[in-house]
Amino acid sequence: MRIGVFVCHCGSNIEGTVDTATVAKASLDFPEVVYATDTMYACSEPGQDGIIQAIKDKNLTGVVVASCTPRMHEPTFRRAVERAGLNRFMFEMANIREHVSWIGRDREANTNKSVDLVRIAVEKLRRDAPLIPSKFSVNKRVMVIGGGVAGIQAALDCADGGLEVVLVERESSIGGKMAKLDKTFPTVDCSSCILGPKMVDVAQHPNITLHAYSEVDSIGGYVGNFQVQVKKRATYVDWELCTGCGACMEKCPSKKNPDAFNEKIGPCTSINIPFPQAIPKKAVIDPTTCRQFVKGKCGVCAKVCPTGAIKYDMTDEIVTEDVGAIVAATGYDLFDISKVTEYGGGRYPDVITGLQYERLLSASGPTGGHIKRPSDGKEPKNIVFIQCVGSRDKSLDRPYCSGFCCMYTAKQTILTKDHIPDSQSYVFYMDIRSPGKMYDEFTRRAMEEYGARYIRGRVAMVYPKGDKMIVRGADTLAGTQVEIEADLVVLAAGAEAAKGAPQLAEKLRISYDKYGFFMESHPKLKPVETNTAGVYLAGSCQGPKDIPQSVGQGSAAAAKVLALFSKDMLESDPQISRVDIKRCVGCGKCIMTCPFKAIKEVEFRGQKKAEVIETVCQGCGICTSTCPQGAIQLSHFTDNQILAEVNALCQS
Amino acid sequence: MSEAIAYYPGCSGLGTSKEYDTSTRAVCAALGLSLVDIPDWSCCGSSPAHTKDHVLSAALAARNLQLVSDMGLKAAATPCPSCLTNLRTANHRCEAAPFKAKVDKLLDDPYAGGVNAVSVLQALTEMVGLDTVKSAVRTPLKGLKVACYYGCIMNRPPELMAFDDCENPMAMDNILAAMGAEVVPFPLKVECCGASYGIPRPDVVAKLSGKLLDAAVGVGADMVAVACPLCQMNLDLRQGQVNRAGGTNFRMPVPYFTQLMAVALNIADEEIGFSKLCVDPRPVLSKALAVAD
Amino acid sequence: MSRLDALKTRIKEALPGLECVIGWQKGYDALHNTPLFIRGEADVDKLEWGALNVHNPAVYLPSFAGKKVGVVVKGCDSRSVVELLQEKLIDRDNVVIFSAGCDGVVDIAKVRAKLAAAGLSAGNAEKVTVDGKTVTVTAAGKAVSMPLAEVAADKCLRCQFPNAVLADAFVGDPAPQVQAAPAADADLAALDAMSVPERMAFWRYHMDRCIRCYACRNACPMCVCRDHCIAQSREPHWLSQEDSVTEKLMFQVVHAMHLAGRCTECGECQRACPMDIPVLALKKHLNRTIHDLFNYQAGVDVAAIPPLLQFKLEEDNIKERSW
Amino acid sequence: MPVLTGKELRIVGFLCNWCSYGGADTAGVGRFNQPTDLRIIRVPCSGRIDPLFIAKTLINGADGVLVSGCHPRDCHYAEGNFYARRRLEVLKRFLPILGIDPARFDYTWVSASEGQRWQKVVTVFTEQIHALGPATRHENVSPELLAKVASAIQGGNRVAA
Repeated sequence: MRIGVFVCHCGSNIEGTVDTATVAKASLDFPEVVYATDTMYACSEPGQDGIIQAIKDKNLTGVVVASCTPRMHEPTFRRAVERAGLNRFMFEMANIREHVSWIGRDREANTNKSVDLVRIAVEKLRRDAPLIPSKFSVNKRVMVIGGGVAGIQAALDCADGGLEVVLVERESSIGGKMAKLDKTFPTVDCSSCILGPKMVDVAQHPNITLHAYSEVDSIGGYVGNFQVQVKKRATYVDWELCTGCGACMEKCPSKKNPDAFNEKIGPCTSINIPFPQAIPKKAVIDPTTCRQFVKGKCGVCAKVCPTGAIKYDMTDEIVTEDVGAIVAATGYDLFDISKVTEYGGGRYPDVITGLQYERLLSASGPTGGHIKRPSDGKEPKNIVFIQCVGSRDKSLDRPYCSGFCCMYTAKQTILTKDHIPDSQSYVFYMDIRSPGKMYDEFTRRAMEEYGARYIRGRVAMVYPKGDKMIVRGADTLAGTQVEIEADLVVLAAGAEAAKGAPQLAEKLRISYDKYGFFMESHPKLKPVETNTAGVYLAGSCQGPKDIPQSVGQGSAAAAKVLALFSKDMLESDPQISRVDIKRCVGCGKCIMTCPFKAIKEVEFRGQKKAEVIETVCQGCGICTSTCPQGAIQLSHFTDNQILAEVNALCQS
Repeated sequence: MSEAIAYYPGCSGLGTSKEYDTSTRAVCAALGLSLVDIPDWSCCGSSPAHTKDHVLSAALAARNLQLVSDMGLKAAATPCPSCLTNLRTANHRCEAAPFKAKVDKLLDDPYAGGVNAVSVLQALTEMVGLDTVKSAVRTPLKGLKVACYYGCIMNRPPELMAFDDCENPMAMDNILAAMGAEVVPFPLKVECCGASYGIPRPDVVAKLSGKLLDAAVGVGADMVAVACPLCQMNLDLRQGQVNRAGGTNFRMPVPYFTQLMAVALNIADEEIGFSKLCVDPRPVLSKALAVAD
Repeated sequence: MSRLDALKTRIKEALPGLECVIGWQKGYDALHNTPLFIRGEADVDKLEWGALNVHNPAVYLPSFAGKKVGVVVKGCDSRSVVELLQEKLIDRDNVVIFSAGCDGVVDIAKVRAKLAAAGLSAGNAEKVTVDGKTVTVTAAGKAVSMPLAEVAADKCLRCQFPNAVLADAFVGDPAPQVQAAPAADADLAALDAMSVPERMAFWRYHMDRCIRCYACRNACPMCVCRDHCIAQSREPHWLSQEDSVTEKLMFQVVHAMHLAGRCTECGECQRACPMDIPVLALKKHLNRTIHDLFNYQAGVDVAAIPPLLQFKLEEDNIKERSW
Repeated sequence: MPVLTGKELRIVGFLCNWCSYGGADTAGVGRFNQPTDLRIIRVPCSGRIDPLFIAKTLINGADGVLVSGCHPRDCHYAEGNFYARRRLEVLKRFLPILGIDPARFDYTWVSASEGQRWQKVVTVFTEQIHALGPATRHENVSPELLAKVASAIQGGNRVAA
């Protein structure tokens, strides 16, 4: 092998604390290295050209680039060596930036360490073999999980792009959190007026199949060929027959159930259509409150239903959907305000969340769009908004900013003034976070035109006195304690990961952070991709986002899916396990431990042998470390390669 | 049931809050919780020690904890939240070896560690339990509206006290409800009464305690049950000062929660010690119980 | 009828349907029995049963894979059979297991030492009789009696399974359960008592003496890789052929780790070692660890999944380090 | 190039590509200073790490080995770290019988987002190895200790009774 080593300065990022020329010079002593040089920016066009030129001039058969992390530019350099005529796997990287130059200032130690890392890379490269990817066909259907605004946008864009889309929604209607909002910032236009048409488009689009009231049960397969089991929960209403007329809701005798769509500040019937614009507009029976289920007799809805759609004996149903890509758009949930006991959320009826307040403002809400406080139905005059309840609070293990609360609170103070002209809003805030087009101007309007009084400081305690709520807090700008007698207290509850998000992430085999938000592939450059091929993210499942950001991500994820499906065949990653059939004794230990069922038992001249199913193998290498005789080897990470790396480091 | 726990009455338990001490002993005896006196116990250091010197304060507390250890017991109960704070703080600080070394230097008998300090309220909740409490009731406190006031340090700081919710504690509410009382939701149950400002700034105490009494009247309480000798003194003994300062006319009885328990358990009057309180709860109590009958 | 005669009867009955039955026969001298491969009825009478049957015949089973064979086993050997069945390296339908109660086998090294103490050479052994609890060896015309307990293999002193855990034909009365003798785990206890650097010196000392003959591996019934052992392969190339302590120790580590959760402590590796290197201690240590961590013992349940080929989401006994 | 004598020890890390290697990258991007001793070998999954790699590394004279993978339940390959946890724990308990201080080997879980945790792990582990000092190889056991142990081994060269 003729190996060339290229040591990148990365401007001063590496050169600042690593003597790259010395590293290059030292590399020349390693076996089979015939050429070594340092280079300013290996990843730049001239940098890549230099590598290609050297491959041609020096007849190199393998290349080591010492630069940044392979998680960043390995694909870049693999393409470069391929352009020069080498197999793309005849290439290794030494990470001397993230793992060396950026974590220490000692130039001598860094240079020495860099030489070691190049040595490891050279030893691994010497045992690299050309790998040829095989091709497999793609099922050009996409599943979108979650029918909030991000999922709706992703579904519509994919469907408009000609793809078959399967949209899975946990609730009985799509719309997500946005459907619950009255108005949106900073334009104060009506939420359902702008979301409604999109929801209708979903219902009417010939390319979209909607599974509402459904959840993802399990996911098998891999990019291009996923098999997803979707559990369609029993609605006890045959949706083929239900026309959404609502006769059942009028007659249902069980009327006092907390209405989840109205954030439990209003009642609903046991058989229910959550809101007038619901898509699909179909009824669902809640068996935990329905008298037919609880007491065993009632049957009113079955009697009044004009189409005979009521089916009390319905059961959950599993349907299998074969898709080639998945977009996760499962959104967020709200922090449980009852955990902040000093504010009394959950104990005092007039302490509510911002989303509950949104339902009070909404014409389709429980009060018909008149602001009435929950305790006694009176119109509140003094309303206190408390920011960052379950956000930016280490003591509650919620150190992150929920992002959109500052803006919706400003909107709510404006709407409050519109609804009740003689009202006064107070906002206790920590900082006002309003980066976005027309956002800061909007908060100024709330203060200057609508007279909301912003008080910079935290609230210590909320307690009832008579029919008022006393809000005691600090005004840190005035340096005083303040007490406000409020009629209603609205808490800007922080956003947290949707319930069940970690479990879904495990099914999708994607990472999630300690709060349950899904991890993107790269925080800046791959914001809607995940580390699992064929799985994309959109909206707040990745972290709190407002509507325009969520919509943007929905479209971005759709673009990624369309790009993936622009090819009829995908290349499989050839870094998979291969069986040396001579060495295999057919014990099947690899078959037992493979998480993907990617190894099967075959007969070879009357003997049992293991065989890897190429398209199913994901390249984890568990089999390789399980096989005692080393008969199954993960290409590009073979025992010999790792042993060579170990030996490179340990031979004194 | 015969669980045993060391008992640390604290200095006030021998003086100003004698009735808290006697009612606590009687109630625990009636409920089968054996309180074992700590021989030769000494002052926990109270507020003066820890405002002056953390090592000294910890040493005073640790001496008592070591005495408990010598008794072969693993836990001590105290009725006084202030003593409790000192005992628990000493334990916490002594987890750091260098600090403990300084403490041990002041002690004849170094603290071996491992003695937990709990409030009587916690001991009753966890060692006796609500079911036992409920089944022991002889005279249910039916019809009596009680506001439970915990004071500001009973559950704070929460990491140190590690019992009940620090903003909305319920232990006393649960016990008195088990005794048959109608426990009214009292929003200021952990607000400050003014504490030891009674001497240097009686105006502060008058204002803060006044607010508490006002809130108790506001929620319709017949009386305010307390668990702290100092709170009791501010709300009861200084009720006259409060009224004078605020132009109010409160006549709010402020018994210890153990005294109300003792009533429900039919314990003798001299052990209940209502006569030691300034606002006598007995008229309100008998009226409420009579109405309920 | 003696156990031996009963075994012979059962083997004769079954032999027509079998390629071969593996057992023991008299060896090259009175002290050694050797493996016997019964292919015809005439061979049956060569079969031996008793304290000199030290070999584990299970080691030969995988090489008969695909053919129907019989095997005569002691209790301890039967665990190896179970393990091979569990790993699907042999087929239950293709193996007939003959067994009888075992009262223990001798450790030839201990016998040799006893003879040496009496001024005799083991090479001159003419006759060996085992009578209940006593072994009598006649060498150079002189009979030396020794209690079986003093010359029994270490594994017999802690034997949990004097009767086969799995057998198709178990003859005679079961052997009584053994009370574990304190000396049984002396090897582990001695290593436990050493400091970590002393253990390094210990293995340094022994590995220096290792002649790298691989007898330990070849005798091991669970070393199923056979010709493909990574000790000698180039692809993968785990060990060089350099005659160094490091490489030799690494081989022992490979052997032990490959046996983790599979070793039944039959002791063949150590018995086969011509240099008397206590290689079994490594496996015993691992078995203890496996038992502590996963409450698992190899070779008692054909249906069990070996602990390293499975996992629990929350491990009961693994307490990870917090940083 | 040899270890920088007196300054560094030889510490080898085996990191899974998806979580811990990413976590080490995150630490780099965040410029979280770390000791320079550690050399990282990248593998796809902690389940790829045959414990024998670690044994080989230590027997061949490394002063420390650190393994890090995805947190349990977060494995990119769903189950690799669960297998790894069992195998690595068995190895950790096996090392002392070979004469290798088990403190020279540790395994942990660091996610791609946990740059600070990675910094802490590297710092603490490196300090731990420095506290132990350079490792002795079996070849280099002192003659005195070798003689002492050899003389204690009696009776047919078996383990001392």
